[in-house]
Amino acid sequence: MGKEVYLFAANILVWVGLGCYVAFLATSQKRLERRLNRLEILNDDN
Amino acid sequence: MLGAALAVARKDLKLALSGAQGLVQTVLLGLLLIFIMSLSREPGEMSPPLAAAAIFWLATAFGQILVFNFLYGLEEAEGARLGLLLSPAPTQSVWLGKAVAGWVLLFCCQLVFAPAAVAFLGQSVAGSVGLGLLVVAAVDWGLCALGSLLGALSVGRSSRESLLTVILFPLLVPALLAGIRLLETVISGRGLEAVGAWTGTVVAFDAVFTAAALILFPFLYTGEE
Amino acid sequence: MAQGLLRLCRVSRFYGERAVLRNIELVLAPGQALLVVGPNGAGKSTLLRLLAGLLPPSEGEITTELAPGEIGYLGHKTLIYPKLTARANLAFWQAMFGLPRDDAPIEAVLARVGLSRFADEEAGVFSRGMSQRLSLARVFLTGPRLLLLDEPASGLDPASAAMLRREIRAAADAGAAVAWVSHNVAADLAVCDRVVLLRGCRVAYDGPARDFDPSGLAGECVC
Amino acid sequence: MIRLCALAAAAVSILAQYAIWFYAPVEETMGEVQKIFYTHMPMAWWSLVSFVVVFVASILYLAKRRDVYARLAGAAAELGVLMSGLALATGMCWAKPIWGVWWTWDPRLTTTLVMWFVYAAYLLLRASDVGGQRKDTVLAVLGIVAFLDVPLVFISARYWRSIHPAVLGSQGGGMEPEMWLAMAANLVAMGLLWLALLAARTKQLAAGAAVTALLRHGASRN
Repeated sequence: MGKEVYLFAANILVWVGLGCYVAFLATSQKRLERRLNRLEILNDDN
Repeated sequence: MLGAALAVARKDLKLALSGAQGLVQTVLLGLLLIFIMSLSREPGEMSPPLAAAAIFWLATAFGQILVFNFLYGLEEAEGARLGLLLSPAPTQSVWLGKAVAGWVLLFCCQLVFAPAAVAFLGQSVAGSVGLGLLVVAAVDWGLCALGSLLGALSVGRSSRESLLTVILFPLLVPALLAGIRLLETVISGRGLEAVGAWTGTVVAFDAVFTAAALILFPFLYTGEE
Repeated sequence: MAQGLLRLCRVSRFYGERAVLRNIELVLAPGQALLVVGPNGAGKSTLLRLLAGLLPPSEGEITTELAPGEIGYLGHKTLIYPKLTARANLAFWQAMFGLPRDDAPIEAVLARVGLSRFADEEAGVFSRGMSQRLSLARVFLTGPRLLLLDEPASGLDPASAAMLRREIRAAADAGAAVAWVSHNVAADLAVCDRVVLLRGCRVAYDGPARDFDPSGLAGECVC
Repeated sequence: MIRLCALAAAAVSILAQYAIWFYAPVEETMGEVQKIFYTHMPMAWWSLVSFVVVFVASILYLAKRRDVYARLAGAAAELGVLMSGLALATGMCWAKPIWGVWWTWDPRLTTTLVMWFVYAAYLLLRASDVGGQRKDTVLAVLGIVAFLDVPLVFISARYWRSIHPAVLGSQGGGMEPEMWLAMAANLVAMGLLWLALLAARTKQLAAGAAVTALLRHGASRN
């Protein structure tokens, strides 16, 4: 025990970090879609 | 180009020294920094030369931000940037003029910082003063070359000084490390065997960012807001 | 169309999502004073900056036969260093434009705009009208072939404004091209040769000044 | 293309994880901890590649003025900051058990940290209104200047240490073939993931710009 913890920690850190970035991509994608939707509604009105 | 650069430098120096406001602020901030840092040593104790050199360059780095914000702020106050851009002189002459003016102003500030560092941090200079001046001048040029390039960032409506600091400081790391090490050598009067490598770093830094600024400055300094 | 000093070919300019100018076609000819009018936000100032080469067009092309330094620009801001004297201001621009260091032309332009008495005072103490005169002196000092003026008469007293109009006319008669943004259409119409009306980001009228009917503008243009 | 890349990245990642935990032999002197190397190394590598991409894309943007390069630089800078940050974090996880300290003045570590600072500032400027209309140009200039700084930082960091001799020995010496394989698998896995993320983010930024353009032309119709 002891030193393996660091190995686990490092591995988890990496995947959490990458996961956070993917989550960030997903939220900005959602925001983009919302913007696009609003735009389509606007265009339908015309 | 040199003529126009000289005109810019002369005008900026005249404005900086006559108003004196920009310079006084810089000097005061630097002195304050050196004083506060001096609190880290026990009474009667000497700061190590390395620490003194680091504090000196820290004060210089902060001073540089103020100097270049001031120099580029001059052109923004009444929109003179547009006039500079419409003149037939190449845009780079503005960079060069500001860099030279900043270099002189920074050097003036350091003339105050140096005795302050000696007094507050309990230093005694063992090495040659002439060599020290040479070192400081060479490192200053690198700082000013980059400072003058990135100072142009603060033009237009978004003049956020804190942003300039956050990008400029990490970029200056090589020059500051070299400056600290060389100055420590001068202060402690130690052998100069290690100096060769650091001198090379300073020269490389100066050369790289002078060349980069000459190429890149016209992209930064335009009529757009 | 005649070959002009400066030519805009289907030029558009956007700020982010907003269009300021669309498909502008314009030719500036030497010796012609052009008055640019239009409601607020029609893109007049942007047009002037495009002409000066201070802004790149988002779309389209600008061709010019002017060399660098042959454009005189007078904007909303005065381009003056308030901490320098009037004379030192002009001397700086003289050096920037690569002109020989000489006091005679400086004295001449100061006399021309009526500032000789104040030559050695700091420009920061000048009133708006005096600053604008000094600005005009800076423009004349470099002898531009193209003069771009962005509401030069704003904040001027009637006498200064009249002086300004006289000088602009004189510059055009001497062979320079002048483009001039103004809100005071009634007074300026008499001095210029040609009018461009900008409305809704486009050129709504481009023609001789005598055929231009400013009455339609009433209410939207005069501020 | 992005989907394919992501799928491949997932597949190779599983393989790479297997390699870390079961396939690669345990190193004698450092024990299990040495395996951090397999996650640390690809991060450091691909972050450096990201910074090269920022540099090249910035030059191309200034030369060609095509928005796609600005977006590519932005996406690459994000990945570079993320991955160099993770490289630093995993590096610290390595340093603590092996060297006994969280941080040490190693030229590579220092360079990575300084670069992290530089590009984090770059991202900060990207999110701000710096430069107004010229923002992309300003950022392209910064992208170039930042990369020019990399070798200088590395050299100065190395000299700095050479005067104060290092307290610590160098990293593990000879590597067994299984170790090489495990490392290659991790490198490829991260590379594929990197490519997928870069492409996805660039595409997303392009989509955002397209919506902006739509708004622009929509406004003209009204």
